[in-house]
Amino acid sequence: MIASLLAQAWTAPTIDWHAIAPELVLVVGINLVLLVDLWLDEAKKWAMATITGLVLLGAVVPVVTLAVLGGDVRDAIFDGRYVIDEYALILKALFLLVGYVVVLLSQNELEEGGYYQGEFYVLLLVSVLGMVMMSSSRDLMSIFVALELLSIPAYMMAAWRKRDPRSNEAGAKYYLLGVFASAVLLYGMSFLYGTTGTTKLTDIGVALSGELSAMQILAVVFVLAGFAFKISAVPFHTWAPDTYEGAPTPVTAFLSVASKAAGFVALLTVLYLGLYGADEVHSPMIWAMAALTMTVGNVVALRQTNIVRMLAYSSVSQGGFILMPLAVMSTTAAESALRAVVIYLLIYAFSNLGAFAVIIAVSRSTRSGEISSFGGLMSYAPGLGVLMTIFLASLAGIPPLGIWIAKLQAFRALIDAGSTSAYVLAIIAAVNTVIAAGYYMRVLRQIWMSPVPDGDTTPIRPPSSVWLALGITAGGTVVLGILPSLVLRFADLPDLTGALGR
Amino acid sequence: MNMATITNDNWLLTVGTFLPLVGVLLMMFIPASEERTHKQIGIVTSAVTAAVGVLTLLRFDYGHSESLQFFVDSEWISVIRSNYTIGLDGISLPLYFLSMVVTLLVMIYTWDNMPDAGNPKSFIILMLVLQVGMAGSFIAQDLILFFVFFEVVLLPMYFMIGVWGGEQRQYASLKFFLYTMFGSALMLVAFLALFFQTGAESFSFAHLAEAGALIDRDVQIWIFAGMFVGFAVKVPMFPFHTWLPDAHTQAPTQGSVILAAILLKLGTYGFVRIAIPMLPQGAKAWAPVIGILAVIGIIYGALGCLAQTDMKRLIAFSSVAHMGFVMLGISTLTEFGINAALFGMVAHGLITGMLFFVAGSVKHRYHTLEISRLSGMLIQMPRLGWILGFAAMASLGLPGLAGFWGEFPAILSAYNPNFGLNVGLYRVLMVIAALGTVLAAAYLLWLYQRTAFGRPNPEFDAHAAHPVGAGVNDDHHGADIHDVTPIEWIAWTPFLIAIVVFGVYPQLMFDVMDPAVSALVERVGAGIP
Amino acid sequence: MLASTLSSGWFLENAWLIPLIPAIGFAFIIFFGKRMPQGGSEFGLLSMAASFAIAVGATVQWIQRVNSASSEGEHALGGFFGFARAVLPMAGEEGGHSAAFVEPVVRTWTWWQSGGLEFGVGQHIDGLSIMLLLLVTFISLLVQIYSTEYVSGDRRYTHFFAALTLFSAGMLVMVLAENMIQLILGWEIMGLCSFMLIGHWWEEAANSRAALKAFFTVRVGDVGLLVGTAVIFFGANDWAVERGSNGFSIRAISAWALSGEASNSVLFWGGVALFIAAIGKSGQFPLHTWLPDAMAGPTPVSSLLHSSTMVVAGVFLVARVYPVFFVGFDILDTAVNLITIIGGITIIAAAALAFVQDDIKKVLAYSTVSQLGYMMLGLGVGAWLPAVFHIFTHAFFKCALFLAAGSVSHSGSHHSFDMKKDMGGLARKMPITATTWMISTAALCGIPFFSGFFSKDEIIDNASHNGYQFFYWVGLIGAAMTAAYMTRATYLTFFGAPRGAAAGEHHDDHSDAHDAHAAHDAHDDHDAHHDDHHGRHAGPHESPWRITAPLVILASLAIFSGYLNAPAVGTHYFTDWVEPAGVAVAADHAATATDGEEHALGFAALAAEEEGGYSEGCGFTTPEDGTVCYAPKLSHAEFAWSKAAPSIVLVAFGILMSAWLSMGVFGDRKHPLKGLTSRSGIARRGHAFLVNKYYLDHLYEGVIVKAVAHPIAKAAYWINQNILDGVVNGVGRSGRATGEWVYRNLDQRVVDGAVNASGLVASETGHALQPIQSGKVNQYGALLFGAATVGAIVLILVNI
Amino acid sequence: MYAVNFLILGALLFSLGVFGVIARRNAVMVLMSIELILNAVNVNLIAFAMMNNSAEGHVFALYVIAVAAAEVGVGLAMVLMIYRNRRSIALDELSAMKG
Repeated sequence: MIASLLAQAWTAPTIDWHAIAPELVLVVGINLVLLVDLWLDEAKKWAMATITGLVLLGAVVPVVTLAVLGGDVRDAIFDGRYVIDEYALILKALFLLVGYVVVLLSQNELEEGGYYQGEFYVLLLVSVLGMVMMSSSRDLMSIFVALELLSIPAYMMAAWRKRDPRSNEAGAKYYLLGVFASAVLLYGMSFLYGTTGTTKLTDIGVALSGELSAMQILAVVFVLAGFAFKISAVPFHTWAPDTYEGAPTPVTAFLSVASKAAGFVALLTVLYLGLYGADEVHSPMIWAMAALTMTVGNVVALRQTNIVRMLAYSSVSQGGFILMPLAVMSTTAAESALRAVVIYLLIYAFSNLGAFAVIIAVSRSTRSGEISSFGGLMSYAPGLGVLMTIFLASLAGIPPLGIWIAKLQAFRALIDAGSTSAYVLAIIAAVNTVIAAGYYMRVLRQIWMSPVPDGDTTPIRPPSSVWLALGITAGGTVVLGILPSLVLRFADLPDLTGALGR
Repeated sequence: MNMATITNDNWLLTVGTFLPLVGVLLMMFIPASEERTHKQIGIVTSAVTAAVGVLTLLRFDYGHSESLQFFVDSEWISVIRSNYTIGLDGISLPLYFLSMVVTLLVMIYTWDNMPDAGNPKSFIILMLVLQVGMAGSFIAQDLILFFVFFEVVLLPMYFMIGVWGGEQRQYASLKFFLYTMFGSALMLVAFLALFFQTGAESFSFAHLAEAGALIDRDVQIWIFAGMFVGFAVKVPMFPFHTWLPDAHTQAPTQGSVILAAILLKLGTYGFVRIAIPMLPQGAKAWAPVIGILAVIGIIYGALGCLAQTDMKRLIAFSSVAHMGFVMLGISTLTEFGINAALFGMVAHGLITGMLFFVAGSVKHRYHTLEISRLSGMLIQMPRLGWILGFAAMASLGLPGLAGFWGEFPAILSAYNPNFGLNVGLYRVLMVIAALGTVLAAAYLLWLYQRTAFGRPNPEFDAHAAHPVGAGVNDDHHGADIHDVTPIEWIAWTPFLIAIVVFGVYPQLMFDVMDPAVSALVERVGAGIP
Repeated sequence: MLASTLSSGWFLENAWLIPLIPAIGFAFIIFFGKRMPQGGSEFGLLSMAASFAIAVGATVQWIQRVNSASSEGEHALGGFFGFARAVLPMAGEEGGHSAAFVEPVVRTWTWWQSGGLEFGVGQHIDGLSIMLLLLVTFISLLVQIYSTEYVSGDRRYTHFFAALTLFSAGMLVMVLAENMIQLILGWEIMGLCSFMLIGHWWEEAANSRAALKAFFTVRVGDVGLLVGTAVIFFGANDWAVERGSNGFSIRAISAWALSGEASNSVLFWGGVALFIAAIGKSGQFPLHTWLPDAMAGPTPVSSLLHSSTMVVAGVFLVARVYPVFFVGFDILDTAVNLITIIGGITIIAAAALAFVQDDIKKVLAYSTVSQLGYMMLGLGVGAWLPAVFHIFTHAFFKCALFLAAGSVSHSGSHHSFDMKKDMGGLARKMPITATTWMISTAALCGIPFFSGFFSKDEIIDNASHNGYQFFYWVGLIGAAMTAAYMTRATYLTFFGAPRGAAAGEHHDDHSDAHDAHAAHDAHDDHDAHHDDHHGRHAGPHESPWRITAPLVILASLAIFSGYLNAPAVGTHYFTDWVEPAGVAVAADHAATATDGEEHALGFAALAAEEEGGYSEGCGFTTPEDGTVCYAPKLSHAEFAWSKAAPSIVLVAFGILMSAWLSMGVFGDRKHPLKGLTSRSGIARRGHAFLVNKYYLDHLYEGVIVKAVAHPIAKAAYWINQNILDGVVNGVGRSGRATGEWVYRNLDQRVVDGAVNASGLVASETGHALQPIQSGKVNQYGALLFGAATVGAIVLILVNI
Repeated sequence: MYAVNFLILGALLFSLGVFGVIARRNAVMVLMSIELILNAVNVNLIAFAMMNNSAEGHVFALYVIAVAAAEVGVGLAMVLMIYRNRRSIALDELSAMKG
C-alpha cells in the first residue's frame, strides 16, 4: 500500500519542454545576467542591456515556434493549472516585447545615472518572467505566485534611485499598498478556495454556479479588489499617480504598461474561467469601476501640470476603457469582450510606451517633467513632435492610429451585449473620449502652438536605443491602426476563447 | 446605396484618394528650410491629384450615375466585418471632385499668401493629409472606413487653425476639435448599434441600407439620434453651431476655405448617404425636428450676421444660414429637396469659399476686417471690390448664379414634403425660409455697402492728401493696398467661373445627381411602411 | 387651328437671341470695355441695336402669324371683327365669330431636372412678349444713345453701360420666359442691375442707401414670388406632367388654371403670393417708397428702369399668368378684389404725393407709381388688354418725360432737379425739350387724341363695364389729379420767371442729385469737361442732338402710339396682335387625354349665376376633353364719346385749376398782369380773375392751399415718409437690433456659454477630486479597503 | 465546528491587520500588520484544507509563507533606505507627491 502510495507519488509528470521553453529561456537568462554582472567591470556595464535584450528576444523565439507549430498544451502538464495556448502565447509575446522596449529605454537612464545596471536588468527579467507565467496560469496558486513574482521586483525598480526621496516615496507607497492589496486578494482567494474546495479556476467556475453564499460574494469582491489594485482601477488607483511620478521614467513606462497588462490578464482569466457564475456580483462592480475609472482618471488628468503624472492619470482612464468590456463578460458578448481586452492591451502597450519614450528623450534635454517644457517642440525637434502627436492622438483614439480600433472593439463588445446598462456605459465612455482628448490636445497645443519656454532650441539628439524604441512603438501604433487585421487575426482565433473554454 | 455596381477602372479612386500621401512622403525628406520646393511639391501633388479627378470625371458613366462606379470591395478588418469598400455615384462625384479642386486652388493661393506663422512644410503636409481624409469620406462605402476618413480630417484642421490662425486660435481650434470629437463619438456608438441591429453581418452601406430598414421604428429613432448629433455638429446645425464662427474666424484663409468648401459638407453628406437611407423610419420621425432646426438656423444665422462687426465672422455666420437651407431640403426627404441640398453643398462651397478668399486678401492688405474701418474698397481695389460684390450676390441666392439652385428648390420642396410629413408645418417652414432669403440680402448688401461703397477710410488711403479722385487708378496706392494679384487670379478664377457656369446651366450637376437621388428616395420610401 | 398651319419664321423661332445678345454685350463691356475708344458703350449700343432689329423682325413675323391665323379662321377681316367684338359681346362659340387662338412660339431646352422631371429654359413668344420685346429693346436703345451724352466723362462710364446692358438682358429674359424659374431669373437680374445703377454714384452714402433700400424692398416682395411659384408649381405639376409639360411652364400654368381642375384656394393663395411680388416690383402701395428714392440714380436709369420697363415687370407678371388671377380672384364675378384695391389706393395716394414734390424727378416718380396703379387696376378689373396697352403707351411718354427732365437738368439747370430753386421759364431757352415735355404731359394726362387717352380711358371705361363702379370713380379722380400735378410741374419748369440755375446763376446749395453728381464729378477728369462745358455757353441752353433726338422720337410716339388701338377711330391692331383669344384649342401636347370625367362643377355654376357679360368660353366653362384654354375670354367695353366725356371734363378741370393756381402762387409777383398775360395763353384766358391778384393770392394760399391742398397732400406725404417709409427702414433697423440681441444674449451667453461651461465643469470636477489624492499611504489603504468592504456589503445585501 | 473557530480567528487577525495598516504611521508596524493579514490567510487556508480535506490548501499556505518572507525582506530593505534618506520612517511624511 505504501508502495502503491509511493508509486503514485512518484509518477513523474511528462514535461513538454517545448511548451515551457519561454519561461526556461528567461530563467537561464536571469542567471546568465547575474553571473556576467559579477565579472563585468563598471566600464563595460553597458553590455548588460544588450544581453538582457538578447535574452528577451531569445525568449520570443519559442513563443513564435509554439504559435506556428500550434502547441496547444493543456492538461498534459500540470493538469490544466498552467496552460500554453494562443491566448497565453500572444500575451507572452506582448510582455517580452514590452520588456525589450523598456530595456531600450532604460539603457541610457541607467548609464548616466550610474545606477546598478546588472541588478536592474535581473529584476526586470524576473518581473517579465512573472508576467509570462501569469499569462499561462489557470490556478489561484500559480496566479498568486506569478503576481508576486512580477510585483516584488517592480517594487524595487520603482525605488531604484536610492538617493532620490521621491523615488523612495514612490517605491514605498507602491510596496505597502501593493502588499496590502495582495493580502486582501489572498484573503479573498482563501474563501474562494474554501467555499469551492479547489484552486483550479475551471473547477471553481463549475462550483460557483448557482446561488452564492455571502462568503463567496465577499471572496469575489476581495479578489476583484486585489486585481483592481494592479490595474489601478478607481478607487484602487491612488498609488499609481504618485508612484508613476516618482519612479524612474522607464520604470513608470514598464508599470503603466506591463504590470497593468498582467493585472488585466489575471483578471480576465479569473473572471472568464472562474467567476462567470458570479456575474451578478462582478458585473455591477466592474461596471461601476469602469465608469469611475475612466471618468475620474480623465477629469483629474485635466488638472495636471506634470506630464508624467498626467500620463499616469491618462493610463488610469485608459484602464477604465479596457475594463469596460469586462462589464459584459458574462453575457453573450463574452467573446467579443475578451477579444476587445486583448486587442486593447496589445495596442495600448505600443502607444503608451511610445509616449513615455518621447518624454524620456525630451526630458533628457529639458530636464523637466512639466507639460510647459514641451513648448514649441515642433520648432526644434519636429521628429519627436510628430511622434508625440502620433502617440497622443492614438491614445485619444483618433483613427487611423492604433487605439481607435481598440476603442472600437471595446464599444463593439458593449453594444454587442446590447443591454441598457451596457449602452449607458457606452455613452459615458463616448463622453469620456472627448474629455480625454481635452488634455491630450493640451500637450499637442504646447508642442505645436506655444513658444519655446526657455529660448533654448538646440536640437535634441536621443540615443540610438531610444530611436529604436520609438521606431518600434510608432510603427506598431500606425500599422496596427491602419491594418488592424495583423493583430486581430490572433485575437480572432476561435480557440482564444476555446483555449480558455470552460 | 444602389446594389448595382460598376467596377471598371476601379484603381482610379484609390489612386486619387491616396496620391497626396506620396507628396507627403516626399516632403518628409526635404528640410523645412526649402520653402519654395515644398510649395512646388504641394502644388504639383494636388495638381496631379486633381488630374486624376478629371480622369475620374471622364471615365464616369453618366448613364448609370445612380449606381456605384469604380467599385472596389476588398478585405480590410475581416474580424469586425469591415471591408475596404469604395465607390462613387452621382451623389458623391461632385463633392469628391470639388475637394480635389479646392485643395489645388488653395495650394496655389498659398504660393504667396503663406500665413504669418510660416513653416510651409508642415502647413502643406497637413493640407495634403486633409485632402486624403476629405476625398476618402466621399468614396467610402463602408461605415467603419467612412468613420476613419471622417476622423482623419480632424487633426490636420486642428493644427491648421491652432498654429496658423488668429489671436484666439488656440481656443478656437480646441473648441473645434472637442466639439467634433463629441459628435463623432456618439456617432460611432450609433454606427455600432446599427451594425448589431442589422445582424452584425457587414458594415457596407449597401447591406446596411437593405437591412437597416427592417429595424423596428423605436430603435431606428434612437440610432438616428446618435448619428444626428454626430453629423449635426459637423454641418453645423443650430444648437451645435458655436464652434463654427470661432473656427472660421480664427482659421487661416486656406483653413477657412477648406472648412467652408468641404468639411461642413461631410455632415450633410453623412445625412444623405448614411443616416437617411439606412434608417428610413428614424429619418421620417426626425425630419420635422431637422426641418425646424434648419429654419431656426436660417433665421438665427442671418440675425447673427447682422450683429457682426467683423467681416470674416459675418461670412462664417452666413454659413450657418446657408447650411440651414441645405438641411431644410434634406429634411423634406423629397427628390427636390435632396437635389437642392446636394447642389447647395457645392454652391455654398464655391461661394463661401470665394468669400473667405476675399476676406483673407482684405485682411492681407488692410490688416483688419473691422467692417466699420473698411470702406471705399471699390476705389482702392476695384477688382477685389467687384469680386466681393459678385460673391455676395451669389451668396444671397441671385438666380443665374450657383447659390440660387441650392436655395430655391429647397424652399420649393418644403411646400409638400414626402412620406406624409406634416404639410402644415413644412409650409410654415417654407415661408420662414423664404423670409430668410430677405435677411440674407440684408446682411450681405449691408456688408457690401459699408465695405465697398463710400470713400476709402483715410487711415488706409495712401494718398489722403490728394483729392479723393487720385484713388481711381490702382497704381497710386500704398505698398500693401494693391488690387488682385496674378496668383489670386489663378486661384480664384475657377471659383468665379464655376459659380457662373453652374448658375447658368445647373443641369450640369442635376443631371449627375438626380438619378442617384431618385434611387435613394425610392429606397427610403420602400423602407417606410 | 393647329400650330403647324400658322406661319412662323426665323426671327420668331430664334427670338431667344434677343436677350442673349445684350448678355454677351455685357460680358464684352466688362472684359474689354475699358480698352475701347468709347469705353464700351459701343458694345452696349451694338447689342441693343441688334436685338432691336431681331425684335422688329419677330414682330413683323408675329403679325403675319396672327393674320395667317385669323385669315384661316372663318370670320371677317380685322376691321369688322374688331368691331364685331365690340358690339356683340356674345360673339362666343356660337356664330363662330371668334378670334383664332394664335399658338405661341414656344421652344425649350433642358435646364435642370429633379426627380426625373426635366425643366426647360426657352422662349414663349406671344403677343404680350412680342410687344414688350419690341418696347424694351427700342427704349433701351434710345436711352443708351441718350446716355452716351448724359453720362459722358463719368468715371464709371463703362460700368454704367455694362449695368444698363445687363439690365436690358434681364428684362428681355423675363419677357420671353417660358417658365416661372426663367421669369424669376430675369426678375432678379433686373433687381441686381437697379441696385448697381441706383447706387451708381456710390461715393455718396445717400445713393448707396437708396440702392440698398430698392433692392431690399423688392426682395421682400420676392418672397411672394418664390412662395407663389412653389404653390402654383405643386398645384399645376401633376396636371401638367400628365400632358407632357411641368408645373413651371407658363402655358401649363395658364391652361391648368382654366382647366377647371385647379383648386380655387391654391389659385387664390398662389395669386396672392405672386401679387405681393408684383407689389414690390411695381412700386405698388405700400411697398412703393423705394421708387422715389431710386431717383438718386442717373436720369437715364430712372427713365429706363423706373418708369418704362423694370417697374412694369410686376404688371407683366400678373398679365403673364393672368388666368391664375382671373380664376383665383374670380375677376368679372366680384366688384372688388385685392388687385383693384391695391391699384386704386396706389393711384390716388401716389398722385396726391406728386403734388408736394419740388424735385421734378420725384414728381415723375410718383406719377409713375400712380400710372402703374392704373395698369394694376386694369388687370384687376379684367381689362387685360387696356392695361397692357397702357404699359405700351406709358412707356413712351413717361420715358420722354424723364429724358426731358434729364435734359433740363443737364443743360438747363446745372444738374439740379429742384423745380422751385433752379427752373422756370425754360420754355424759351429749351424749345425742343419743352415741346416734347408738353406733348408727353398731354399724353400722360389723357388729353384726347394723345396716346394716354386711348389706353387710360379704356381702363377706366372697362372698370365700369365689368362692374367695378367704385374703381371707375377712383380712375376718374386719379385722372384729374394727374392732370393737375403735371400742369403744376410743367408750369414750374418751363414757365414763370427763371430762377436759380435756370437764370444762369451758380449756387451750390443744390438738391441731393446735384451733390451726388458734383461729388462724382469731383472724382474724375469730368471737372475739366464740366467747366468748359459751362464756359462754352453759360446758363441754360438746348441740349445736344444725342439728347433731343430720343426726345423727339419718343414724343412723337407719345402721340401716335395710341392709334394702334384707338376705338375712337376704330383701330384695333393692338388688340388683334396682342390679345390671346380666349377660346379652347386642341391641347397640342395632350398626349394622353386620360381624364374623361366631367368637370362641369364650379364653373358651370358660376356661369349660371353670371348676369352681365357672358357666360360661355374660357374661364367660364370647362374646356372639353382634349382641349385647353390659355387665356380667359374677356369682353371689351364699347367705346363711346359719351362715356369718355366725364374723364375729359375732369382732366380739363384739373389742368385749368392747376394752371390757374400755379400761376397765382408761383407767378411773377412784380407785374402780375403783364407778366402773366405776356407769358401764356392759358393765363390770358384767366385774365379776368387775376385783376386783383393779391386777393387771389390770399384766397389761394389762405384758403385753398393752406386749408385744402397742402394739408391733405402734406399729410399724405408725412404719412408716406414717416409711416410707410419708416416701416421699410424700420424693418432694416429692427432686424439689426434683433440680430445684435440674439447674438449677444442668446448665442454668446446661452448656447456658447453652455458649451464652454461644460468644459469648465469637467475641469472643476477634477479639481474637486484632487484632495482624494492626499499622498498619505494610510489614507490610500483606508480607501482601498473601505471601497472593497463597502462593495462587498452592498453586493451581499443585494444578492442575498 | 472547529473549523468555524479557525475562520473566526482568521477574521480577527485579518481585522487587526487591516486596522494596523490603516491606523499606524510607523512603517515597521504596517509591515507587521500586513504579516498579520497574511497569517490570517494561512489560518484560513489550513482550516479550509481541513474542511475540504484537500492538499491544495496546505500547498497554498506554504507558497504564502514563502512569498511573505520575500515581501518582508524587500519591505525592510525599503524601510531602511527611507530611514537613511530622511532619518524617519513616519509614513505620513511620505507625501511629497499628491493631487
